[in-house]
Amino acid sequence: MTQITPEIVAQHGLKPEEYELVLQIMGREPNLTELGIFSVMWSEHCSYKSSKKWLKTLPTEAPWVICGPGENAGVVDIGDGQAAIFKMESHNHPSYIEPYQGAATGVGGILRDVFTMGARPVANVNALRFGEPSHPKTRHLVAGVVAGIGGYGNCVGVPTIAGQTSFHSSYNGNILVNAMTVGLAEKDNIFYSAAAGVGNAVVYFGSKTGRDGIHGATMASAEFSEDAEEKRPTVQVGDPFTEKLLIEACLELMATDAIVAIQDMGAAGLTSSSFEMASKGGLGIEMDLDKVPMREEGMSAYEIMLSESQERMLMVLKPGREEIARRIMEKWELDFAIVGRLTETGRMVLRRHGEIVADLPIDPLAKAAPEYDRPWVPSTKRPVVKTEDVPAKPVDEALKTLIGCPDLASKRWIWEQYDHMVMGDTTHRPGGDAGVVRVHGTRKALAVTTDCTPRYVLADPQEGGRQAVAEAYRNLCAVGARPLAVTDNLNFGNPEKPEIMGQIVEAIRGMGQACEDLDFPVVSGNVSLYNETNGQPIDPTPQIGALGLIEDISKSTSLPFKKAGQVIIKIGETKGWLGASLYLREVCGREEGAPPPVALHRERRAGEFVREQIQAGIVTACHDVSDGGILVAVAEMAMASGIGAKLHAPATLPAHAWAFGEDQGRYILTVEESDAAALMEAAQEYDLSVRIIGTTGGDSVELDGVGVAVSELRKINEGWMPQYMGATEIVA
Amino acid sequence: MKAKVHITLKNGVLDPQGKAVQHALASLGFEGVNDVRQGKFIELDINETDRAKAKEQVEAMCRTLLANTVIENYTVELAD
Amino acid sequence: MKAKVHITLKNGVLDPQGKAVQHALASLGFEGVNDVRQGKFIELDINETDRAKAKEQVEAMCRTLLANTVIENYTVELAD
Amino acid sequence: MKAAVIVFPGSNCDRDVAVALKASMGHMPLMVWHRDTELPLLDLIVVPGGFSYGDYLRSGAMAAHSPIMREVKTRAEQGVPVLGICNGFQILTEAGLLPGALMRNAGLKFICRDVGLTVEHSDSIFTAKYEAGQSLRIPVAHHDGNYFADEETLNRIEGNGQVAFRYAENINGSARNIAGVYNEKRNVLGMMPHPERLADPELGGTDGKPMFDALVEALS
Ligand SMILES: Nc1ncnc2c1ncn2[C@@H]1O[C@H](COP(=O)(O)OP(=O)(O)O)[C@@H](O)[C@H]1O
Ligand SMILES: [Mg+2]
Repeated sequence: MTQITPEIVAQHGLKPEEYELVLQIMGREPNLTELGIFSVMWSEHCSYKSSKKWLKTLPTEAPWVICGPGENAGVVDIGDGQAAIFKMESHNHPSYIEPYQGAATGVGGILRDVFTMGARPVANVNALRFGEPSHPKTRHLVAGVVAGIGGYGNCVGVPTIAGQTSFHSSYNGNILVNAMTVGLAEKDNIFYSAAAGVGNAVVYFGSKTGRDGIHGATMASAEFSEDAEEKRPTVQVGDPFTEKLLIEACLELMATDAIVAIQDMGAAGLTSSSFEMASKGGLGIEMDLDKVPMREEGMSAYEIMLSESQERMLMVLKPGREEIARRIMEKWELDFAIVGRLTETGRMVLRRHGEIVADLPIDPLAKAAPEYDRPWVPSTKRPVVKTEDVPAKPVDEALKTLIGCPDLASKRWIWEQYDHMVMGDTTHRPGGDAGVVRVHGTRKALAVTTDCTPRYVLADPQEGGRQAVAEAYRNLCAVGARPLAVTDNLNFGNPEKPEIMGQIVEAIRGMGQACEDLDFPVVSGNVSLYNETNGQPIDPTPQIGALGLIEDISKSTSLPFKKAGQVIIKIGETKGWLGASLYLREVCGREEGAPPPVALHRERRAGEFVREQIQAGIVTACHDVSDGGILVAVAEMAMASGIGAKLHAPATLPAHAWAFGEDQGRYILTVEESDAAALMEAAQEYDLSVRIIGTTGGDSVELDGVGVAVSELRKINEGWMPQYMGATEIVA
Repeated sequence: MKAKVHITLKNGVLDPQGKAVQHALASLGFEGVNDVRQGKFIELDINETDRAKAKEQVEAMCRTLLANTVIENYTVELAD
Repeated sequence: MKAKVHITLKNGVLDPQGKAVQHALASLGFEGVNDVRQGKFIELDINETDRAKAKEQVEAMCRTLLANTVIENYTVELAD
Repeated sequence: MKAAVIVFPGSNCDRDVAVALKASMGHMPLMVWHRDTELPLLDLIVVPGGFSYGDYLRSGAMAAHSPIMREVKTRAEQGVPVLGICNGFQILTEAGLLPGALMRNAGLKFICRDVGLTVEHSDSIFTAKYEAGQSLRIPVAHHDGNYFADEETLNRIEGNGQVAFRYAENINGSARNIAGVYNEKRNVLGMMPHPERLADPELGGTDGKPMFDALVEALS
């Protein structure tokens, strides 16, 4: 047996104090398999040890929340006995190492989290952060990640309907790939992971287990042969075809009453799935690892327990239901094996080749995972940039620069590689504020968006946290959806650095305030820390994924102008905030200043008002104002429709501040001229600043006579990404 | 000069395609197929006439583009 | 027994992958690449121990499934 | 009218086409599992889009050998209309029911978007409600839609009027812009674009609907 040395402990990412705790819990020295299990269960990824304390502060409840954080995904009520189930997950590090497979398996993992709970996945969304375009690795990473997301999602047959993509040098050595899935289920047929029923069968199904993704740090251990490198690929390969079969098989089995509990095998595979199920049910499990379907010969208990092979599930069946389950899995040509039984011991007992190879107490391991209150320092507030200190560049030139900059350039190159129409319910394709899919067979629809503005979060984590939630809220309102709940993916650097921990604490605080005030609870999420290379952290990126409900799809609206001669109305106050704006960064080359403040109560009123007007049926087009300000928002509406606009700015502000300022809480709407007065009047009741800023029509977007042709804008906006990506990338 | 490149998945890397082909062969009635692995076979025609240099060049192509060395191995053969 | 199957595009069938690879190699600075053709390389492990029968069997697999003879040629080699 | 949609492991547009058929037909078609070996009496067989067997090896190759395909071939030979959409088109070529092959898109990327199509002629039960030369807007969503056949075959199918649709703009490298082809008797149609995806005004258009309406009218 391998002697557990301090080096081996360290290779397993356990601190000496943590190992002390291991010894206390075990009452003896663990063997290597047991140590491996502790190591993955107590990893940051599985235990949330640095963030738990702060995550607990997020609001998670609302009358429509059926299940908040803690299960595989969050569940909200969407009426008529139906529920929407959704979550977001990161696959940052694997995507940097191997972009295609890393991104693909990220999509696979989040899909499983959702269908595990009994939902048919109906929409995928992705948020991507790459390094600067000029960085030598960026193009390759973009090509691989996009092909991987498409390769997996397209094959599985779930439409990818929205996303966010941006580029910044802080991600040069550490890209972010966050994937979100939304599913639909019957409210009274939702599946949870708590095991129950001593003696019930513990069943493994899906793909076979190989040596995929076994923790890199463990490679040096003496037990492994010298060809360890060759034997242990740390990159997992996705098999979307098997995933598709797994979805159909699970849903078919879930329509019977065979399942007690079910859990996908995500990070830390068989270990975390079995421990979580047992721990939630207060039970023990005895497993015979010889029964686990294996792809390779001679796998050790350690390898079987730590493998991260994809497309695998674990469930507990009711007594006597094994044959029904086996038949369904055989129909879908999936592996199926009874690998163990539930016990009342509260212990995990593992056998391999007839011998006990691990015997661990479940609760202490799962529930007594270390939880840290890491030291943190408040972030330094950046000074407010005064409008008069920001140079006024010609508005038309600035508009062209902005609309063609990597962050605002059209991402058509990306989303045309994603099947965004499969399943036949996509009413709002990518390119708008939120993607929308109908709830199959009903008049209802789900709106989905993902948002975060890392430059705001860097400048002021709390304000940035608030803004990310507020922008997601706005994007849902802009299509006429009632915002229901959010999921999040907190991507930060090393939490052991007090300034990074400060970003985490403050961003969560800001998110929490926004969720509270907007009645927009957090129902699921994921934390990804240590996103650093050579000590350089990424910009803090608390990515928000959000879901909204449209009661009747005929009462929604979209971003493109619908016809010439309509009135363009701006909702929300414009002060011309240029600090931390894209104008300042892209046009003036300055990344500085405090971000625009978010007034949450006004944000909520504006959202409610916009939704009410869309319901009333008078809004012909709607778009929120975000990156790049009013003129960019109007230009996007023009480009999407081919219809121009004539705008007038008030004399009280410099044109560039009015056009490109990023004040929050704003929307652009269009209505028929005859409806404008009624709308303006209705706005009074909401105590909102509302202004007519122009009319639609013509071939160009003009501000007080200075304009750019829509065709030219389109060329610039659509041109950047295809040109940047060129034809030089081959992705098999 | 002609070069032949074989690109195969590293040992232990899951090969969903090979697995599916193996399955399909079985259901077509081909029995006794224990394993199937699918790789790529690339033929190049290059100007370089010096064998050592040609080999070096094609290997560089494999490293930078043709193979994904995180999960794949490659071999280069030159035609006589 | 191990069998190696090479599946290549027939002469006259345009090879989009090969062409794209050629293009990409050029833009990566590899000069003098006149042609690239991409095919498949499939390795099978079969029970059959009789060489003649094994060859016959794998060729049948090629005809029915592994190759699309509208566009592809195949060759079968048995390992010694 | 009795229609069936064949479901393979990995099919994912089976429900979509069933919904479009129902909208024209008034009832759901029969969904037939690939392992079935027999079909009831039918007026129409649809081989839907998706990624049968993951599109591994070659798109459609493994599905073409599914047990049910033998029966589909027999019916096609008897004159039963068969419509293959996207992966269905790939399966029908692999099964030898249609000429040619579908190779990787020339740009090597998956393409999902609306494309312009021209109807070659209205002289088939699939296109009776279109005009010859009519322009349609229909979505594509494929990685392997690059139609190939040798010159001789191309000339032959052109001569026989077997080309059903052409792309207005060559999006994927297809020979002679071909987007859809018939068999010689024109009772089998394979096409890469997805008519079922634009057969409902709420999805942004209805250019695909006349195909289903035409089939229902002819076959009821
Ligand atoms: N990776 C992606 N996948 C799918 N759609 C994307 C992706 N990146 C951007 N998009 C789409 O491009 C549009 C513009 O994105 P963004 O500027 O983030 O919108 P917004 O400002 O409304 O949040 C949106 O419709 C978005 O869904
Ligand atoms: Mg928006």
